[in-house]
Parts: sequence; structure tokens; C-alpha cells
Amino acid sequence: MHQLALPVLLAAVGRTFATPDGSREVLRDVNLDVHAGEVIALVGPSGCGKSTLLRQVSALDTPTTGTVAVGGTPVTPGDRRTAVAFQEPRLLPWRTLAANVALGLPLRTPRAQGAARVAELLDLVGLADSATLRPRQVSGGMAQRTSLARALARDPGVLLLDEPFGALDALTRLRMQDLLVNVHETRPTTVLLVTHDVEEALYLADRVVVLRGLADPATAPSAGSVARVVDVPGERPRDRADHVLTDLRAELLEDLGVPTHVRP
Amino acid sequence: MHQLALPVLLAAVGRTFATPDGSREVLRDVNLDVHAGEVIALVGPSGCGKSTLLRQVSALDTPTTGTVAVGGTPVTPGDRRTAVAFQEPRLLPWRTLAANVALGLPLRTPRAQGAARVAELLDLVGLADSATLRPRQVSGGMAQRTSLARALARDPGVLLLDEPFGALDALTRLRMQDLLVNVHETRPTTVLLVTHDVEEALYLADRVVVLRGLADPATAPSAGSVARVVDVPGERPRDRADHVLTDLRAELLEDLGVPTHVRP
Amino acid sequence: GEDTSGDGEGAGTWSTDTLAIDFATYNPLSLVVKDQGWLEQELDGVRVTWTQSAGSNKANEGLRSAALDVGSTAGSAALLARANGSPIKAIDIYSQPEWSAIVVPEASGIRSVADLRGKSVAATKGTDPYFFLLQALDEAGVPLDAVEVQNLQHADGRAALDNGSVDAWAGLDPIMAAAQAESGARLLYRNIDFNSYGFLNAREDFLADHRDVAQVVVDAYERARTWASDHPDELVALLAEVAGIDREVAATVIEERTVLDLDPVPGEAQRKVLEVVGPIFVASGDVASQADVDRALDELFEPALAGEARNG
Amino acid sequence: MAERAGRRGAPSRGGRARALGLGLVVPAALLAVWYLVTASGAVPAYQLPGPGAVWRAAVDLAARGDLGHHVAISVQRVLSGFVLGAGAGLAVGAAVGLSRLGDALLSPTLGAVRAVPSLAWVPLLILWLKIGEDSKVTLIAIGAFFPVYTTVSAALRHVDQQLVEAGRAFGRGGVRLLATVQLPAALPSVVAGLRLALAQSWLFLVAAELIASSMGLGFLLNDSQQNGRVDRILLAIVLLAVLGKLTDALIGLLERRLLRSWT
Amino acid sequence: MAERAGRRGAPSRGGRARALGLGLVVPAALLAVWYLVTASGAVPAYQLPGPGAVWRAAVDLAARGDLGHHVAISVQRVLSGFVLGAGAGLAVGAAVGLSRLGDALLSPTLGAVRAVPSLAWVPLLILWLKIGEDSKVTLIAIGAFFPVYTTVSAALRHVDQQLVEAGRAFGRGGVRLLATVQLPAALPSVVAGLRLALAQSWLFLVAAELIASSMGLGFLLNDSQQNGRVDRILLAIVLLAVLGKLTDALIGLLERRLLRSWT
Ligand SMILES: Nc1ncnc2c1ncn2[C@@H]1O[C@H](COP(=O)(O)OP(=O)(O)OP(=O)(O)O)[C@@H](O)[C@H]1O
Ligand SMILES: Nc1ncnc2c1ncn2[C@@H]1O[C@H](COP(=O)(O)OP(=O)(O)OP(=O)(O)O)[C@@H](O)[C@H]1O
Ligand SMILES: [Mg+2]
Ligand SMILES: [Mg+2]
Repeated sequence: MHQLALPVLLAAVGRTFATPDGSREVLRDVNLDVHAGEVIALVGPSGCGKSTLLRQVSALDTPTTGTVAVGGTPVTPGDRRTAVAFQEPRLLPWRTLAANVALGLPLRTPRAQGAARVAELLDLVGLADSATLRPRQVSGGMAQRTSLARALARDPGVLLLDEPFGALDALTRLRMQDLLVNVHETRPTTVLLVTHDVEEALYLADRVVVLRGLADPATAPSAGSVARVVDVPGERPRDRADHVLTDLRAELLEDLGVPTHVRP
Repeated sequence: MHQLALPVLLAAVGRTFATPDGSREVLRDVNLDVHAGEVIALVGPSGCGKSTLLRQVSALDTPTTGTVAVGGTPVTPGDRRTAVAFQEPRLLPWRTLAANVALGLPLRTPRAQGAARVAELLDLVGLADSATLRPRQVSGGMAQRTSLARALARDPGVLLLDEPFGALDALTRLRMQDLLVNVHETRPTTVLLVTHDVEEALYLADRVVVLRGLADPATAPSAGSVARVVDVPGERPRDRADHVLTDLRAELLEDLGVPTHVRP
Repeated sequence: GEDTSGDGEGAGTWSTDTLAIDFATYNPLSLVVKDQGWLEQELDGVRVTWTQSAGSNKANEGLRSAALDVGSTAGSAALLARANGSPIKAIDIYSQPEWSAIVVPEASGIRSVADLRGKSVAATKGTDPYFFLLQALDEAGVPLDAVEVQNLQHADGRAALDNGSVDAWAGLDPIMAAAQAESGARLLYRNIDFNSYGFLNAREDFLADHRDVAQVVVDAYERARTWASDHPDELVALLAEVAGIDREVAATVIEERTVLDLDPVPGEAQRKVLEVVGPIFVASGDVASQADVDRALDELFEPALAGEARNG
Repeated sequence: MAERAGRRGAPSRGGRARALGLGLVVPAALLAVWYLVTASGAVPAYQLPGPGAVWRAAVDLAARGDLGHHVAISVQRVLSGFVLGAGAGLAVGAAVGLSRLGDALLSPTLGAVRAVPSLAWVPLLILWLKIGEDSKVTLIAIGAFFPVYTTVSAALRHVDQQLVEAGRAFGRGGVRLLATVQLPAALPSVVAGLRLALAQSWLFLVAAELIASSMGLGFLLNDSQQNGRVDRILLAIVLLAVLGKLTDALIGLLERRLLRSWT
Repeated sequence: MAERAGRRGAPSRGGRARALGLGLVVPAALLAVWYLVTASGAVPAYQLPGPGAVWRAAVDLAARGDLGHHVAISVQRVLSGFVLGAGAGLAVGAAVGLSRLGDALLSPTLGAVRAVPSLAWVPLLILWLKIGEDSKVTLIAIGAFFPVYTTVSAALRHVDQQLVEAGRAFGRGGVRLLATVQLPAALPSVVAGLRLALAQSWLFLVAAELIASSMGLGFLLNDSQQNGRVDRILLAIVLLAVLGKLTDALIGLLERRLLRSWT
């Protein structure tokens, strides 16, 4: 049995941390209404608060101001309805890859069914051969794929992915993107995806949310964290070479401060 | 005082690991002659042994067969002549970012001089504001930049970088690439750079070394790990839009199994 | 307790169905009573629990916490406990032992107690050898602060004497007998009258409620006294067995250092020794006041049962 | 000093045999020194009997049928006390290590009680529990409690928060989080605490067997000290050390099974 | 049980005062129960004197000028023994935790010796070191040695290898690696070991003061046990607990300074 895709509503979310040198405002006035089944890509400069935002949605952290609702109700830590793939793999070092993926299974999954699902997922992320290895015996990319498989194992209503393909080579990366498109098609789920790759965002997302760093002197000090939201046209699977997308790509990169004229 | 760039010689290097399911050959017959001051990019599929190869050069691991020499002599662990930025940031959680960067300083660096260098490096990687934060208080990209600064602090003869820009957004990534070009120009050093970004490899490297996974059924079982070595024409700083590079890029991606016709 | 006998069923003519009593290597009669099983035979329907006491203080601890109904101590220890409020009464005198003396190494130049002036002596505070030392010094006219008393457990005192850490040791049997036999230590001064007697004590409430059973215990002790004088070799063997010591050492202890053949009724003889010890307790702060000692001396003795056993 | 960290992994069979052999070097040397100083007469036998005399004391006690009893009853007491005390230590250690309230409420008191010596407990326990088996096992359990409590609470306080968060994100909370993430992460410390607790159980055994015993190694030690039987004292020490080591090896086995994945 | 892990950080001032208050709840409750059972006569005074009687015993001893001496000499012995034993434990723990040779050579023997009780050491120490201050401090040092040795060697064995490798890559080896990476990483366990070692020092004090003492809290305890002065036994217990807690608080301060960055 799997979860239905759920809507996510962020209302005026802000988060300020206390540090030795005073308080540090990381998120300000984030408003976002994500429909059930929608794929949202979050992009923005390093340290602008993308991971922090995902932590609010998964209730691993609590906003200083504002509220977060999933499916109309507040989230709790370890909520059955959400699953996270963290920016770091965060595998339990004393468990094999298979057992790490099994951690993602919903509680009370029958044993045989769980084992079958874990095997299936490991196969999907290309790690069927490495199921019995420990985290310290695998490469960075392998660990990252294990972490992705663990999040998928949860079959959640909302999938939170923090740069899930960052440590992957070009080919594996494309494969994993297609895997995600596939999963989303066969088992509809809402996806919040943090990525640094604008092409990836445009290939996968329905909307791209551009965040800005609050310390950035270029923006008015009163502006919120969300710099811009871009609707991506067309249905998945998209053509990576589509001209509308290449134009959008240039626009987004410009937004992020990257001079695109030097690129083809 | 800083190290001169040093040549690196890998001769018939092989590495096999023992795992619960039998032994796993990761590197086979790697021969590579890196000139002093050269920049080499290592690309290849996830798990093909790129990080393992860097570990041989830094003497953190010992090859099962073959030899590694830096500047004509074998390396020892913690060799003053090499510095590594690991694939994971590996910051000491109980130290501030500044103190973590200071770990990279050559032993017996005078205190004031060390502090100045650390401040300078933190500024270069855009973390001057965050010097007093602890690793658990910073974002993934900030941790990665700290790790890069730590490696640069060592001012080594051979710089080993394992996907140093993997967790960075597009803009920060370009800035860091240019930082590396700059550093290489002002303080010549040999660089071995693992990356998944072929454009990055072509922008930064003198030669690109393509590794293949040994478990890959497409290659003859007797072939070594190095699939191909590509010379990159032109001097740094290069034009990212240069046509020769775009052609090389397509060629390399083809090598890595990525269908390039869907891309512009 | 670990040594339980008696089957619990039966006539039930006794006022209690349990009796907790101790045995100890410093109380030879207790070994006889336990070994012969007289209490179990006599007290039909009473569960008799035997517990070993490692020393007077342990027996006192058992009595104070009501874990023991009857326990054996040195007379001085009984007085100390009573003076500090423990409600016990001496119901029988099981021996007049000569378990303490002052010991010096074989080659020692010390010839008399007077020579101890300025020397160091090992003793265990609060035990009979310590009181023996105090009385001996007093008799020889040596003030206590003229000697350096090293507080050591009995066995450790002997070790300290052997390796020259101290010049003399207020010893206790059977370690003292072993020291004589093995390292050739010499008894510098002995005086049986400076030893307090061996007291068999019962808790007051036990005595009040179960006098019939207490009487059986005292009767058994008197029977043991007779048995001991008839079977001296067997008693030596018994002690050697239980204490795990050599037969010769056990023989020295029983035959030369223990008077079993004496008047079992607690009374004047014991009071005389304890009157010497009492003020020492007060001076050292172990008992709050002399009034406590005096009251304890008045209340400690319960002569009726032993008198009954002797006459009956 | 650095050879271990370089490359690790399960030691081979030959490696384990070699380790066993190396482990016997120090005891063998001690035995040799003991034999030499006693056989040469440098220390007289009544002060320090030689290995031979201790061996004979063992044979003698065994022939009386006592040795087996002493060992059996002590092992039984130590194991029961250890299980009770270590279990309680784990529970309270978890409460103090994971909950701020538990920490504030309990840790000051426990920090004070920790310094109360075994001998001091004896009169209190006799008062509360009389002199039966209960009081002995309780005293040993008290001894076993503190090392486990202290190491577990400290280790749980410092488990990698990233892993804890991962466990929490996948629906583990409370006891389940403890079992899935926190205890495994703290396992090396927990095992060290169990080792200390077991050793402490043997230490407290001696005090426990001051409570009205006539059997057990602690009794043998106390009684022999009372009677000046140095050979039996040494026998008791050697037996305590050997049994301590044997039971410790049980924890070693447990550790190897549990920590295989950690090396 | 889970409130701590959620959000952590340095407790505020008010939080610390509150924690202090909470920490007094259990001792206050114990004191109240003690007072009630004794004042009501439920337990007779000769078995368990009330808090008042123990207070009077303290005043009496203080008036004789003994109390201060008892405390001072015991504190001095415990601290010297602790420093020596903990230092040795750190050194040997590092050798065993980091070097395979050290492990194979020493850990079996130390695992056995760990189970030798304090009382059993007394005759041996008298034999070797005579009855002076040396033998007492040595015995306490033995007590302090094992908790530090055990926790440090275990913790060092399981330091995150990625961090160790990072240290090694940047030229740290041997003692420098220990100081830069391994000890800081193992710090929570090391502090737990120090706490246990300090507690154990107080435990061993009682045995140490069986050796030719006429002063000290261990002596007071032994002597009062000998004499059946239950009020003084309780006084000694309370003093040992309070002093144990006070010295433990010193380690707590050290911990707060060292571990600030860990929380
Ligand atoms: N516990 C904390 N205490 C103080 N500051 C914190 C804490 N956690 C995060 N921050 C700060 O919040 C900011 C945003 O962090 P976050 O991890 O959300 O960035 P990010 O957008 O995910 O960046 P990246 O792309 O580099 O991963 C950073 O500047 C970081 O220093
Ligand atoms: N200690 C080990 N024991 C067993 N296998 C190992 C060990 N270390 C590495 N490997 C194996 O070696 C292979 C190469 O690992 P490596 O980390 O070098 O890959 P990589 O090329 O860096 O990959 P990525 O791009 O994902 O980081 C992997 O298949 C991994 O499972
Ligand atoms: Mg992030
Ligand atoms: Mg890698």
C-alpha cells in the first residue's frame, strides 16, 4: 500500500539561528503552495537555506516564524508521509547497504515483502552487486544512490531530495533522473528537489523556485528568501534539447548570476 | 615558503579489496606520467576507482601491485608534498571552520603567519563571515569550500582534489574553478582533479584521463582501468565556449556513455 | 545464611519456628554444636540457620540488624555494641581465650613491654589485641603516645611485622600461632587476664519472646563444653578444618591459648575486665560518655540461662 | 603506536593465534618472576608462597570438594548481580543520556552515590535486606550499575546527530530510535562500560561475601586474610583474576559479534 | 525521553539554575524519607540513626578537631592517586587502543588484573611498598587506572576512520595525531572514564586506609564498622558521597570546557 501524493503549504516561513557572533537569519517569509503530485526544484547559492527549508518540511527543524502543512495538517518528525534523502548520505556505518535501505521501509512492513522491495530498489539504483557492503567500503556516488533508494523505500506522499545526484557521474546522473521520472509516474508523489544543476531542474520540475541568500547586498534587506518562481512548460519526459528549455536555462542562470554568454 | 610543483608517476598500479563476497578488483594496470605543474582531470563512472586512485597517490592506501612516486621518490602518509580535499568534507566537528583550515597549514608554520593565511583562504572561498562557525552549523557547500581551503593551506607540490566543487551551485562553482586557475598560476602545483563535470575537466585540465569500471561487461576483462587519455588544447584561462572544447566534450561524453545528440 | 537445616514441620512446641545463630572460628564451642547437629535434633519444627561470623564486629552487625538471634563476640565488642545502643545480652561465656599477645620478630632487641617506648606497634583498633596492648602499656607505665600505633588488619599486621615495617605487633590467633611457627616470631608479653572473655549474646527481644529456644542454645553450649574436654583431638581437627589452618596451629590455639573449662555464667569476672576497657572507649570517642558504658555494664549480663544449664 | 589505524579488518586465523601467544607473554613473565623470587628464597614463603604452594593449596581445597563450590557460588552471584546491575545501568543511562529532565533529576544524585564504597553499603544492605542472597546480589548489582550508567549516558549524549536525525526522519523515535541508531552508535562505549561493570562486579563480590557467607571466593579471601593463610589469599587472587578474565572474554565474544561491522 | 536530541545547545542561565534545583529533588526526598522512618520510630535508632544524630556525630568529630583532618587527608590521597592512575590509564589505553602489538601484549593481562579486588591488593602492597603513604596512593592509583584504561582504549579503537585519515593526510602521526584527532574524537568517552576513575578512587580509598591509617574517611568508616558506631558510618558515607560529588563536579567543569564544541 502506498501513500497518495500530498500538497505542501509553506506560509511565511522564517528561520533564524543563534551563533556565537549573534543571530543569523537564513530564511525569511517563504510562501509556497505545492500541489499534490507536483515536482518543485529549489535552486540558489550555497548557504542560502535550501537544506534548511527541506528540514522545515520534514519537521526535523521548526521554523522561527510561519507554518508548514502537509496534506492540510502540520508535520511531525518522522512523519510517515514524508521521506528525505539528505545532502550527505548519512548511512548507518554498522549496517550493510541493503540494511540501510531497509531503514527507509515503512514500519511494520512484512519481512519478505520488505526484502523484495529493498532488492528491487538496489537494483534500480545499480547497486544490486553491492548489497552486502558496508558504507565505508563503497564510493561516494554509491553511498548517495543508497540514500536515494532509502528515501524511495518509504513510498511517501512527499519526497524531499537534497541534491540527490550531486556525487554522480554524467551517465549515472541521467539514469537516476530518468528513474525519478519513472517513479513519479508510476507512484505519484509530491517532490521537493534541491539541485545545483539548472538543466536538471528544468528536465524534472513543474516549477523552479529560485532562493537568494539573505546576506546578499544586491537584494533589498527587506526582501524574502524566494527570489523568483519559474513555471516549466511541457509534460515529462521532456526533450533535454527543447528550445524553450534552453532559453529558460539561460534566464535562470542569469538570475543566479552566471554569465551565460560564454556558454553555447 | 612554498613547495615546487612535483611530477607524479604511477606504474602498473592495481588495487584489489577483500569483501565478504570475495575479492573486488578496483584498479588494474594504471600507468600515468604526470609532469610537474600539470593539471590532470580524472573522470569515470561512479565506483570506478577515482577516489581509490587518489588515495594511492596520497599514500593513504597502498596499491596491491605497482608503484607510485612523487618527485621521483615513494610517498608516505601525510607526506608534506601532497594535500588532499576528500570527496566528503571530513571536517573535525569540534573545531571552527578557521581551525579546520589551519589543520592544513604545514607543521611549524608561525602562528601569526598561519592565522593570516587561514583568513586569506577563507576569504578566497567566500567564508570570511563564517570563520567561527562549527561544521554542524554550515551548509554542505560551505563545508566543501572549507575542505578546499584546508588543502590549499598546505601549499603542496601535488594537489589532490576529489570532486571539490560537487556540492556547489553554478555560480559558486565557476568562481571556485577560477580560483583554482588563479592559484595554479601564482603558485605552480601539480593537480589531480576528480570531477563528474566534463566541461569543468576541459576548462581546467591539461589532460583528461577517462577511467572505466572493471565490472563493466562492455570492456574486455583483461583491459586496464584507464580507458582513454585526452589532451586538451589551449592555455588557461580558456574560453568556455571554444568550439574545439565543445567537440571534445561531446566525444568524452560519448566515451562515458552519455547520448549527446539530445543536448545542444 | 547458607547453611540451613531442620525441616520446618513437626510438633511446633517451641515459641518460634526459626533460629538464626552464628558460628565462628574464634568460638570453638559453636563449631561443636553445629557439627553435632544438637540444635536441629532438639528444636523439632524450628528452622535453624547457621551463619559464619568473620569477627566480632560482623556478629554485632548481624545482631543489630536482627539478622542474627544469637551471636558470638569478644567481651569488649559486646560492651561496645551495648554501650552504643545495640540491645544485646550476654547469655553464656563460651571461653576465656588467650587470643592476644604482643609479638616481636625473633631477632628483635625488644625484651620487655617497657622497651616499646618510641617503637611502632601494629594493632587493629577496636579489637581485643588493641585493648591488650593498651593494658600492657599501662601496666608497664608506658604512655600511649610514647608508641606509634599502626592501625592494620590482623593479617596485615603480621605481614608488616615480617617485613620490618613495625617493631611489634599486638597479635591475634590463629595468625599469631602461625607467625610463631613459620617466621619464628616471639611472644614478648602474654597475660590471659588482659583478654576479655568470649561472649555468647542474644538480642533482647529474642530473649524475651523465645526464652525456651535460647535456653536450648545455652544447654547445647554446655553440652559442647563437656564434649570438648572429652574429645580434645577431635576439636583440634574441627578447628583446623573450618579455619583452614595447620593442625599444629590449631592445637596451639585450643590446647595452650583457650580455656574452655570455666564458669559459663556471665558476671563479676567479666565485669572486671570490661571496667578496664570501658574508659578507653570513652577516651577514643567510640562511645559518647562513661554513663553509656556504666549503663551497658549494668544491662549486659543475663546470668539466668547459663545458671540454669549448669545446674540443670 | 600507529600500526593499527592504518589498515584494519578481521584478523586472520593465524593472526588470532599469534595474538593469543603474545597475550601469554606478560602472564608468563610474571609467573617466572614470582617463581624466581620465591624459589630463590629472596622472599620467605610465609610472606609470599611460591606458585607451587598456591597450586597445592588449590589441590587441597579441590580434594575437600570446596574449590568447586567457592567458584560456582561466586560465579553465580557475580553473573546475577551483573545482569541486574548492567540492565538497570543501561535503562537509567539511556534516560539520563537522552532526556534533559532525566539528566537534571538523576545525574547529580547518582554522581554522589557513585563514590560510596562497597564496604559502606554492607551495613545498609544488611539493614534493608537482611543477610540472605538478596543483599549480596544487590551489592554486586550496585557495583555493576555505575560503569554502565556512566559510559552509556555519556556516549548517548554524543552520538552523531546527523545519524540520529536520519533515524528520526525515517520514523524512529523513543525506544526504537535507541535500538536502531543510538545504541549501535554508542556500542563501543557500551561494551567498555559492560567490561568495567563486570570487573566491578568481581570487586564488589568480595564486599558482598563479607555479608554472612561461608562460601565463595570473596569469603575465601576474607577468611584466609583472617586466618593468615597467604597461600589461599594468593589462590583467591589468581582465581578472581582468571575468572574475571574468562567472564571478560565472554563480553569479548559478544563484542566481536556486535562490533564486526564497526572495525 | 526524546526531548534532548531534538534541539541542543548551551543551556541558558535560568536553565542551569533550574537544573540545579531539579538535581536537589532526589536528595531532598531521600533525606525526608530518612528523617521520617527514623523520627517515627519505624526503624530503631541503634539500627539507623536519624539525620540529627549523624549531624551531632559530625559536630562531635569536628569539635575534637578530627573531621577536617579526616577529610583533608582523604582528599589528598584520592587526588594524588587519581592523577597518577588516570595518567597511566591514558598512556596505556592509548598504547592498547592504537597499536595492535600493545593490544595483543597487554590487554589480556590487564583484563585479568582488572578483576582483582582492592582488598586483595592490600597484602601485596604491604609486601612491596611497606605501610607508608606510597602503598595507599598506589592502591588508589590502581583503582583509577582501570576505568580510564578501559574506556580510552575502547574509544580510540573506534574513532571515525575518515577523520583519522584526514589528520594523517595533513601530516599528523603518532602523538600529534592522538592530540589532534583521536583524543578529541574520543573525548566524551575519556571524560566518562575519568569520572568512573575518580569514583573508583574513592572506593579504593577505603581499602587503602586499611593500611596503617589513623586518619581519613576510609579509616573512619572501617573504624566505625569495627565499633558499631552506625551514626559515624552514615556520616562517613554521606561525606564520601558529598566529596565524591564535589570532585566529580570538577570533572564536570573540565568537561564543559572541553566539550563545549561537541554539543
Ligand atoms: N545550526 C545552525 N546554526 C547556525 N547556523 C546554521 C545552522 N544550520 C545552518 N546554518 C546556516 O544556515 C545557512 C543555510 O544553510 P543550508 O544548509 O540551508 O544551506 P544550503 O542552501 O543547503 O547550502 P548548500 O547549497 O551549500 O548546501 C548557512 O549559512 C548556515 O551557516
Ligand atoms: N575498503 C573497501 N572494501 C571493499 N571495497 C571497496 C573499499 N573501498 C572501496 N571499495 C570499492 O572500490 C570501488 C571504487 O571506489 P571509489 O571510491 O574509488 O569510487 P569512485 O570512482 O571514487 O566513485 P564515485 O564517483 O562514486 O565517488 C567501489 O566499487 C567500492 O565498492
Ligand atoms: Mg544544503
Ligand atoms: Mg569517489
